[in-house]
Order: sequence, then structure tokens, then C-alpha cells
Amino acid sequence: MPLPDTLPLIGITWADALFMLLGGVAVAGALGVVLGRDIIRNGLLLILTLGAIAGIYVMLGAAILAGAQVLVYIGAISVLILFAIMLTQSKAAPAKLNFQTQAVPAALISALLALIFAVTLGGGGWNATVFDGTPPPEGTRGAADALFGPYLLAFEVASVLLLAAVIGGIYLASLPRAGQIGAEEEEERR
Amino acid sequence: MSLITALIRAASESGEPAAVLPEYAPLLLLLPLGGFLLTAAIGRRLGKLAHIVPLLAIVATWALSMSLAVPALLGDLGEAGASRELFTWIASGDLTFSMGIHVDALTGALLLVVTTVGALVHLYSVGYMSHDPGYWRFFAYLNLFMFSMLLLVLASNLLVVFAAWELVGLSSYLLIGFWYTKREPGLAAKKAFITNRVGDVGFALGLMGLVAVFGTLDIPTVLAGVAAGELTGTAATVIALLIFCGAVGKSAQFPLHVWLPDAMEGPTPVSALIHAATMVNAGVYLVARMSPLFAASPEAMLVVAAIGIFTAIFAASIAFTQTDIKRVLAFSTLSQLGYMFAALGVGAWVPAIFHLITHGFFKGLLFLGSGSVIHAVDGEQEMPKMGGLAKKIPITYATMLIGTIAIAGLPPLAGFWSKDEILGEAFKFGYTWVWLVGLVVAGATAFYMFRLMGLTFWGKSRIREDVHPHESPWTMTLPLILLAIPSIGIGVLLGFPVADGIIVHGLEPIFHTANEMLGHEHAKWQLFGIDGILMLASVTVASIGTAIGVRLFRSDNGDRIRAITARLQPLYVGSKGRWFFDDLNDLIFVRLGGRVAHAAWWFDRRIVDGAVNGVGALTSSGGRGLRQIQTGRVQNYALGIALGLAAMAIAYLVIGS
Amino acid sequence: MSMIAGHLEPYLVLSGLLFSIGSFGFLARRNAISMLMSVEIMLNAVNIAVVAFGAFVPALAGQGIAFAMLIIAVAAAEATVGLAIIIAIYRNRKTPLVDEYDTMRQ
Amino acid sequence: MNDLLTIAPLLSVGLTAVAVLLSDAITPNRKYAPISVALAGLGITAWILLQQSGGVVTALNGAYVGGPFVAYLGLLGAAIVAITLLISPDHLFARGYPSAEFAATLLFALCGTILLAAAADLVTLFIALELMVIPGYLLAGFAKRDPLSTEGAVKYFLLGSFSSAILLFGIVLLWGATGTASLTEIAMSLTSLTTGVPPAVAVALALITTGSAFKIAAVPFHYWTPDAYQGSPTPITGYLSVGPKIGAFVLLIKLFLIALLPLADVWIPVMVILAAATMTLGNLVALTQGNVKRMLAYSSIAHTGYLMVGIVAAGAGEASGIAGILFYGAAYALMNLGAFAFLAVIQGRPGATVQLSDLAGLGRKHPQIALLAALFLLSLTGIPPTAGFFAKAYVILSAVQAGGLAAVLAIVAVLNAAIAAFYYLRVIVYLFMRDPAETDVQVATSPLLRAGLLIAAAGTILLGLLPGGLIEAVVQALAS
Repeated sequence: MPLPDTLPLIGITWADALFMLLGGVAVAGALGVVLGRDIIRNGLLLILTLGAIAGIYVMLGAAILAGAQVLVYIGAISVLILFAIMLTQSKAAPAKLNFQTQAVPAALISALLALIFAVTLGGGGWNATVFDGTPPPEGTRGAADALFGPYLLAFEVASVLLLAAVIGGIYLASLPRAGQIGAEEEEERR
Repeated sequence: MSLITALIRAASESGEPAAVLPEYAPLLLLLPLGGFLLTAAIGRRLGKLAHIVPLLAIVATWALSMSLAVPALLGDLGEAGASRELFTWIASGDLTFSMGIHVDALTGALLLVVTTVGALVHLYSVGYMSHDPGYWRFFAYLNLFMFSMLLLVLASNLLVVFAAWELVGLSSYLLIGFWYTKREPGLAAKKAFITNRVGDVGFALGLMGLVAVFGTLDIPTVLAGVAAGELTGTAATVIALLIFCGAVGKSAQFPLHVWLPDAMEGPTPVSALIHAATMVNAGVYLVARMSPLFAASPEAMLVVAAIGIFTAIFAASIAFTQTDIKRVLAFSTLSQLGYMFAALGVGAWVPAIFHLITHGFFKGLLFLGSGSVIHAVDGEQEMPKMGGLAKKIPITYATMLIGTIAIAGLPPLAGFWSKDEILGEAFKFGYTWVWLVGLVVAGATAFYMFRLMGLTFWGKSRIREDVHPHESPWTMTLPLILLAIPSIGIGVLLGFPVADGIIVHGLEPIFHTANEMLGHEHAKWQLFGIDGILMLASVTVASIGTAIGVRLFRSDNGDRIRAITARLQPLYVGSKGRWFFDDLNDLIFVRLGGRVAHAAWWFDRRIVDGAVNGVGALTSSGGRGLRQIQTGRVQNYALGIALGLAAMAIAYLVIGS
Repeated sequence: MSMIAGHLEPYLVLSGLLFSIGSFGFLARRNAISMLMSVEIMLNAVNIAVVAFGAFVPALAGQGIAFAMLIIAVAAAEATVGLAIIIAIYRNRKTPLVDEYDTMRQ
Repeated sequence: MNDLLTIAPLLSVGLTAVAVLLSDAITPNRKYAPISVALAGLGITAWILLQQSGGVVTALNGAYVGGPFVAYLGLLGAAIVAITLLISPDHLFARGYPSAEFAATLLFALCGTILLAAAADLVTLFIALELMVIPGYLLAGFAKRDPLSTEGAVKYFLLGSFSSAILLFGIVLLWGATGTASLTEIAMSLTSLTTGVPPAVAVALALITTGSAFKIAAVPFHYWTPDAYQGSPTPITGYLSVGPKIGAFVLLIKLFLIALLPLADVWIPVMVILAAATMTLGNLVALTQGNVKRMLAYSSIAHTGYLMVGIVAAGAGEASGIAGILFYGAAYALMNLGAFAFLAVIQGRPGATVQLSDLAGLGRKHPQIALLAALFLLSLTGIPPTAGFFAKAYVILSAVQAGGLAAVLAIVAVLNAAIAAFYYLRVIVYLFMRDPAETDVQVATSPLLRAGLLIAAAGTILLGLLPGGLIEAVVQALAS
């Protein structure tokens, strides 16, 4: 049975409904990340938010990017973050005091920023196409053309960047090697 | 042309005017620079022989500079002088700065003083500094200073002048603070540097103004532009006054004079070189060099004249009560520099430079002489602990007496000629108030200088028992004798006949533009006319000052002063007059004079000095307040960033719409 | 007729909203890892705008996905370095709370 | 193949970084091997850059534009990294830090700097920027057992990634609003604006200004600087205060003086306020610092302000403004690296801090080191004949030529230069005019460190005495 063009009763198109759903999940998830008290739950909510954003990519016709989002972000970065949370969660850390004393001014400024963005970005004036429904799916072809065309250099350099980050990250996060300052201290601790 | 001019011209080899300086001209800069570098590199190893390279370098520089300065002063280099392009310093787009040197009569006048006194100070230092562990360092600094000063005088681009200006400040900082192990010299050096820096800000801003108007800092181009009327009105006044700020700092004029008396903490040769003959003259030179710019603004000229004459009387009144021999000379220098600025301000350009020359020689002599005195009494600088030194150190005494007569303005010694021309022109250009105050200062100068001589050399000895005064070695007395010669003769040589001497012929073309802009014309000088009367007035005032000074300080204690005046009274005045004379003396010089001098001293220490220190304190406390925003917490910082972002977005939305 | 999903603006507003939420988290949270997560939300918010521009602005067709991928790579590099630094300071200080890192202030 | 030749400087630096890591893997116990390999690689890179200084070459679909501009900045960056490599070993080895990771991280950052200079579009520019700054975070925390170093690093990283996100959002909005990533095409698109600045572009401009003001440490986005600089190992502080800063100014040149130049009237007032605040706050707070390292950190904020004068002048249409920035950059790099190298010498043994009082009387005990320090400080003050004087004069005079608000800023700069004399001079007074401190300051210099100090000193003097040559090179770099 074909679905009706719009949602029954309220007359919203499926695309709009999907956008509102995914956007709502993303916003709610993000709010959960920044407001929630339990940091492990924050990490899990981050994964939810990133998932919703991947859904929006699919709506925008960028399925390939959604895949990358799931692989890199949810699969790697978020897991890394969860690991770091476990590693640094000492017993002494007070779980309740999650916020700065300046949380209220921070909220006001963020609200002001949100208002500025909403007014200026939502105000139109972009040379944008309007689609009926959602934008058509972008083939991997177009993305590949861009990535191996004008952005080839940036793409190659991004790999250098990752290499640099991994080398430095390993150095910083590793325990001192024998002979380095702090090594004996580390021995004692163990 | 006078006979003397003809004789000198015959003696000088270069007859033809040359538009291009000879190829050896850059050596004027390279010799002292080389001397500095060499001494800095190997001086320590040379030990007591460290003076050889710097001394030879400066003597050679002196010889070279004479070969340029003499023809320049005689007008043999042509009215515009001669130049030599060295290299282009910065060249890009609209901004080009070339490094060139330029010699004309004005440069020649400065070269004459700077290199002569410079060379003699080097020689003097061989003896004076011989026991100092930093012997080699001292000579290295001296050469560095000479290099900077010569660069300042020779440069044909104001940016280079500014660079040299700062370098001079730096090397004087090193020299004043030479005895850095003691606390006071260090503080004095810092104060000199920072006070100068205040003036330099004005100078820099003035240069920026010139760049904005003319797009270049090439001196001939700028001056030609001013002469063509491209800079007038308020803009000219502002720029001229900003540049004058630099001159005020470097030449220690009120209110930036505070550094100079303190700078006496440096070794005495340094005082002679920097604080009498060279660096303090840089401000006078700058104003004279930029004379068309000042002539373009009557307001600026007035300010220059007022500050100059105020400094002259203000410093003279302080010199009355000083007991430190070098400080008296320091205030005297302030006063004489004030004279020069007053002259510049009234448009008496040539007499100002003339006085710069004569003052350079006799003040250099006086400072070196005071160094010889201090040397003789084992480092004592307080005059009340001297006295009766005339017989013990006769060469020093004789030469200092010559210097004193010269500065007092008694004919025919050097100071008379230049001082008289300043006063005469001030009067003739209609600045009666400058003339009047100047006259008072002339009398006061004679008085306090003979007071210095009296307290130091005459009367009974008040020197500590264990000190045995002795004459200084020849390396110190020779420079004194060599400086005494120009102190006697340079005035006649350059200034006679009055208003028609070498100095006038040489310098007049330089200030031609400025004089034309001011509408100054020089009538023929008449001995039996207004000029003669003015000359008589200044001689009379100087004589009165001298007479009072000699009379009061021929001896050293109060009883004897009264006794002598009592014995001599029938010779001068009647009985009523005696009462009048005694009491007036008492009233003016002891009570009132003391009060005024003390008040001036207090004003200087508390208010002016306090203001200078206060600026420093204010900026520091401002900094401490600003430091509070650094809380050490990331989120406070981030909140600052977010606030900045929001503010900027709103600002752009407003500006852009 | 779609009123929202077929227009560029709603995506941009969503992007701006998420960006602001992320910046609030960064400003208000005490835990360094929470702050890092907030930055990740901000970067993802930007990515929504990137992909939306790629989809809606004809001149940028195809470029959006490429740009967004590069941003993901940068985010990954930043996260790696950041977590390493946080682990290093945790070893020294035994606390992940950033407002306790205030030794230096003058 | 031609493309590879064109991007050869980039490849050379990148391969050197890999070679450094390999050399360490092969001979793990030879501490100086990675340093030597890195210096050799830098030499090769410098040679390649000199080959490319003739004319403009492009590669990879126009994403990389090589030529004199890249050659100048590449050589400057290579010189900064080389001097850092020379002055660091004494300090790092005494504390047991590895040299391979250190050298490689510096080289990765140099890759970013060169790419920044060569980038012609927003995307490459952003990636290049990240490649330059992320190694900086790592370097700040390089002393990973030192609480101060890691604290500085965590602040630098958190604020840095926050500001990167802000900058990125701005770049993306600009990209979306103009429909192109190419810097020159953006400028063309913005030139055609007739009725004011669209709100979205204004917001993009605000985001970009904030982000890039953070990267150059302009007030009020400077807070990270003192903490990150104070905490880092001193030679690394030297690098952080010049390398990423000069790179960030390249970013500003690309964004504000190429892409956003049509909007100069809009951003100049904001930039003028930022610049005036930056130099004033930097100088005033530096006055109150007793810790010499922190004083130099604030002084480097002040120098950011002077550099921004060049941006404003160039934005107002005075071409010599960019030349001023590039010349100032070189002068600043040499004198500031020199000053930090001096501090590194003083901190010979681990745990030594440098308070002003620690320097007392150093001129008597170690005259040569103290003289070099005085040279760098005088240059930072702007006293001739050092490089600092001409750098400042050049930037300020170009702003005067530009006129208007730029000239007002020039006046502020002159006033600030006078304030700066107070705190630099205070250090010199302590060095030469105070009695030696009780605390024994150990001064030990290896040949490497001495070479680094001497190169910086020679450069500081040479650029001051004969700035003409370098300025010609700069002008040539700009002609491209």
C-alpha cells in the first residue's frame, strides 16, 4: 500500500517529518550531552546525536558521508572518548558538580549566539535551489571528483595530519620510557 | 671678507666647491664604528693599552672631519653643501629610505665641536679612567657614542637621524651607567633613557606626520616641500612641536630636563662629552636643521622661545645653591641650552649655532676641569669640602678660569661673542622679554660660575687632612690646555667682525629659507647705534655678575665676606649705600635667592620629577589591573572568546548594513 | 510540497543551533572530556552546514561531501591529540576537572 | 610529475619527518641522530625553496600556488625550525625527553606553514592551519610529566579547538555564501556586492575574525598565550611564540587581504580596535610581570599588535603593509627565538624558573650570554641598528602612508613602543647593573645551542644594518 504524500492528520510531508525527527533527536541528544550529569551517559548520548546527524546526511543525499560518519565518528572517536572517560574517572571526582560557576552567563551568551545564527542563517539570501522533498542523492562520483580534483592536496595533507596526531598522541599518552624523567616515579607507583 | 677668513681660506687646500663629498667621507662613520667593534672584540685582552685603537680612530676622524668642516664653514662646499649616497636602506613601493651623508655649514659647525671635544675627551680618559677595571669597555662605549653622534649629524634622511638619535640615547645609557655596580649610576642611566624615550615618542610621531604629508623623510625634499608652502597652519605647528618634543628630551629642556643633573653620576669625561659638547646639542641641531618647518609656524617658534628662555632662567636659579661641582655645571648646561633654544625660537638661527660651538668648547673645558679637580681631591665632589686649590693645581685652575670667563660672557673670550649676538638679535626681532630675561640669566651665569671658582679654588682649604691635592697627569691637563685655546679664541675667529664673521657667512645660506619665511632681514651691524648699546648692556650685566661673585666668594666663610665688604666699602659706595649693598646682598643672594632657588629645586624634584615618575607608576598600576582578567581558568577565557564573538557579530551586522 | 526539508535554511538553522549548544557545553562544563565532546558537537554542526551547502548550492555540488570528509579527518586528529593531552594531565593532576588547572595566573 | 616537482618543498619536509622517525627506530640510543637528519632535511628543503623563488608555479588543479611568496615563508619557517632544533637539545635531553618525536612534530608543523603559504582555497587553507597548530598542542605538552606543561597544553588545546570550530564555521558560511572555495573567486564575488553586506556574510566575517584573532593571540582572544607559553619547555615556547604566530598571520593575509579585501571597510575598524587593545594590553601587563618567561609571553602579544598594524595598512590599500608584515615576521622570529634561547640557557638544570631577580648580575658572571640577551631585548624594544627598529619603523610608516584609521593605529603603536622600553630595559638593568643573585644560575651551553644563539644574533644585527636585501626579497615575494 503506497503511503500518502503527507503524514495523516497533520499534513506534514514525510521528508519534513523525518527532518524534524532527526533534527529533534540531534538537538535533544546534544542538549543531553551538555546538560547531563553522568559523563558515561553523556558519551552514549553523543553517539546518538552523531547517529541522528548521519541520518540528516542521508536525507541530504550524502549516504557515503553518513557511512564515514558511522565508521569514523561512532566507530572510532566516540569509542576513544568512552575509553578516555573510563581512564580518567577517578573515585574522587565529584559527579554532581558538573558545571562551572559561570554556567548562567554561558547559557545567556550561547542563547544569544543561537539567536544570531537563527536570524542571519535562516534569513535567506543564499543562491540555493529549492527541492520538492529532499535533495537528490549525490552519487559517490561527484564526491570522488571533488576529492581527487581540487581537494586532492587537502586530502593528502589530511593523512599527514592524522599521522602527526597519532605519533604525538602516542608519545603523550604513553607512560615514560625507562631512562626518561618520571620513569622511576612511575615504577614506584606500580 | 675679513682678513682672518682670507688667511684660513688660503690655508685650506680645497678651493673648488664640490657637490659630491670625497670618497673618504664615509670613513667618518666607519672609523669610530671600527674602533668600537675592534675594542669590543679584543679590548679586554689589551688591558691598559685598550685605548690605542679607539684613540687613534677618533684622532683620525677628527682630522678627516676638519678637512670637511673647515671648507663647509667657509662656504667652499657650496650653499647647499655636499652629499654622498651610500646605499639604499629600504626600498619598496612608495617608501624609499636611502642612507646618505650630507655636509654643509651646519654639519660643519657640529663636526667641529663634536670631533674636537670628542678627541680630547678620549685623550683625557686615558688618564682619568686609568685605574678603572672597565678601561677597555669605556673606550668601546666612547667610540660607539661618537659613531652614533656623527651619524646623527651627517645623515641626510630623517629616519636615519632618528635611528642615530636612538643609538645616541643607547650609548649614553651605557656611559652614564658605566659604574653599574653602584646603585645611583644605574638609576640615572635608566632615567636618562626613559626620559629621552618620552621625547622620542613625540619625535617619532612628528616624523610620521612628515611621512603622511610628504611621503618621504629625505631632509632636502621635506624642507623644499615646506618652503614651497605644502605644510602650513595647524598641521605645521603640530608636526613642528612634535619634533621639538624630541629636541626637548635630548637637549634636556624643561620639563624633560630631569635626567641631566642625575646623569652626572657617570664618569666625568662622559659628562664633558655627552652633557656639554655633543648629545645635548643634538636637539639644537635638529631644530636648526628643520628651521623652515619651524619658520612655517609662528606658534611653534613661540613655544620654542618660551621653553628655551624659561629653562635658561629656571636652571640658572637652581645653579645658585648647588654645592656639587658637577651639578652646578649640569644646571649651567641646561641654562645655556635654554639660551640656544630661545635664540632658535626668536629666529636667531646663526647665533644659536654659534653659541652651540663656543659653549661646546668652554663647557667641555669646564667639565674636564672639574674632573681634574675631583681627581685631585680624591673623588670629592662637594665644593664646601674644597677651597684654596688654585696653587695646588695651577694648570687646572688657569684653564678653568678661562672657561669661567668665557661662559660669563666677558669679552673677548668665546662666550661673549655668541651670547651677545643672541641677546642682540632677540632684541632687534622684537622679543624684548627674551632679551630681558636673557640679560638676567647672563648676569646670574657670571655670578654662579665665579661662586664655583671661589668655593673651589680660592680662600682657605677645607679639604680633608689625609688628602693631598696633586695636579693631574699630562693626558688630562693637555686636553684642558687644548680646549682653553678655542675657549679664548673661537669667538673672535668665527664671530668677528660682529654680524660679518665666518660663522655668519657660512651659516646664513642654510637659514636663508627660514629667514625669508619669517621676513627677517639683517641690517648692517652698527657699533655706534643700537647694536653697540646692546653689547654694552650685556657686557655690563656680565661684569656686575662677575663682580658680585668674585667679591662674595673670594673667601669662604661668612665672617670674612662681611669683613672684606666692610673694609672695601668706602671704595664703592657711601655709608647709606653700604647698608643698602650689604642688606641687598643678604636679601637677594642669601635669603630671597636661597628661597627662590630652593623653591625651584623643590618644584623640580617634587612636581616635574614626580610627574615623570608618576606616569611610570600609573602605567604599572594599569597593567596590574589588566592582569586580573588572567584568572588561569580555561572557561573564563572561553567565555571571553564567546563574548567577543557575539560582540563582533553584532558590530559587523551594524557596520555592514 | 515539502515546506522544510527541501529548503537550505532549516538545515543551516539546525546547524547554528547545534553549534550554540556545543559552545554552551564548552563554556559551562568542568570536565575536560565533556568540553572535548562539546567541540565535537560543534564540528558536527558545521558539517551539517557543509553538506547542506553541497546539496543546495549548485556551484558547490559534489564539494560538500569532500569537504565534510576532510573535516571529519581533522576532527579525528584533534580528538586523538586532545585525549592524549587530557590523559597526560590526568596522570599529573589526578583530576579531569579543568577549573582546577589554574596554577598559572598573574 | 610536474605537480610533484611543484609541491617538492612539502614532500621534502614530510619525508624528512618520516626519515627522522625511521632514524630513531634504527638507532634508538643516538639522541642527536634525529636532530641531524632533520637539519639535513631542512637544508634540502631550503635548497628546493630557493629553486622555486623565481616565478609562480601551480599544481594539483590550482590548489597549490608556489613561488617567491611560498619560498620566502618556507625559508623563514625552515629557519625557525632549524634554530629551534639547535637550541632545544640541551634543555630537552637534560630532562630526558625524546628527540625524534620532537623533531618530527616540528617538521609536520612546518609542512602546515608551507602549505598555508601555498594554499589558494579555503579548504586547503583550513587543513594547512590545522596541520600547523595541532603539532603545537603536542609540543606545548611535550614535558608530559611536568604539571605546568600539561596544564598549558590542555588550555591551548581546548581553546584552540574551540576557536578552530569557530573559524571553520565562518569559513564554511563564507564558502556557502559565495559558492566557491577559491580565495580570489570569493573576492570577486564579494566585489559584486552592491547593497551592503548580507547578514550571513557579516556573521561569517565575525566568526572568521574571532577564529583568526585567536590564532594570532590578539586581545581579547589572547588568554591562552601566557599560560601555554609559561608552561611549555622554554625552547618550545620560543618556537610557539614565533612559528604558529607567523603562520597565523599568513592565514590573515590570505583571508583578509585576498578573500575578504572587498569588505576591508567593514573589518578595518574592528581590526584597528583589536590591534590597539592587543599592543596596549600586552605591554601594560608585561610591565607587571616578575617571571621573565611570562613577561616575554605578554611582550609577544604586544608584537602581535604591531604586526596587525601591517594588516590594517594593507587593508587600507597600502601595498607596503604586507611587506611590513613579512619583514617584521622575520625580524620578530629571530629576536624572539633568541630571547627564549637565552632563557633556555639560564634554565640549564631542571626545575629552574627564571624570575627577574635570578638574572641579577649575570652580565658580570657570563658577559657573553648577557650581551646576546641584551641584543635581543634591544631589538624587541626597537632600538637601532637592530632588526626590531626597522621592522617597527616599516610597519608603522606603511600605516601612516595608508592614512585614516591606519594612521591613528600607527600613533597608538608609537606610544606603545615607548611603554615597551620600560620592561625590556628592566631586564637589561638586572643583567648588568645589579649585584649577582644568591641563587647560582648555571650556564652551560653546548655547541649546538651556541650556534643557534649566534645565528639568531647575527640575523638580528644583519637585518638591522642591511634590511634592504630582505625587503627586496619580500617585495619580490609579493609581486607574485
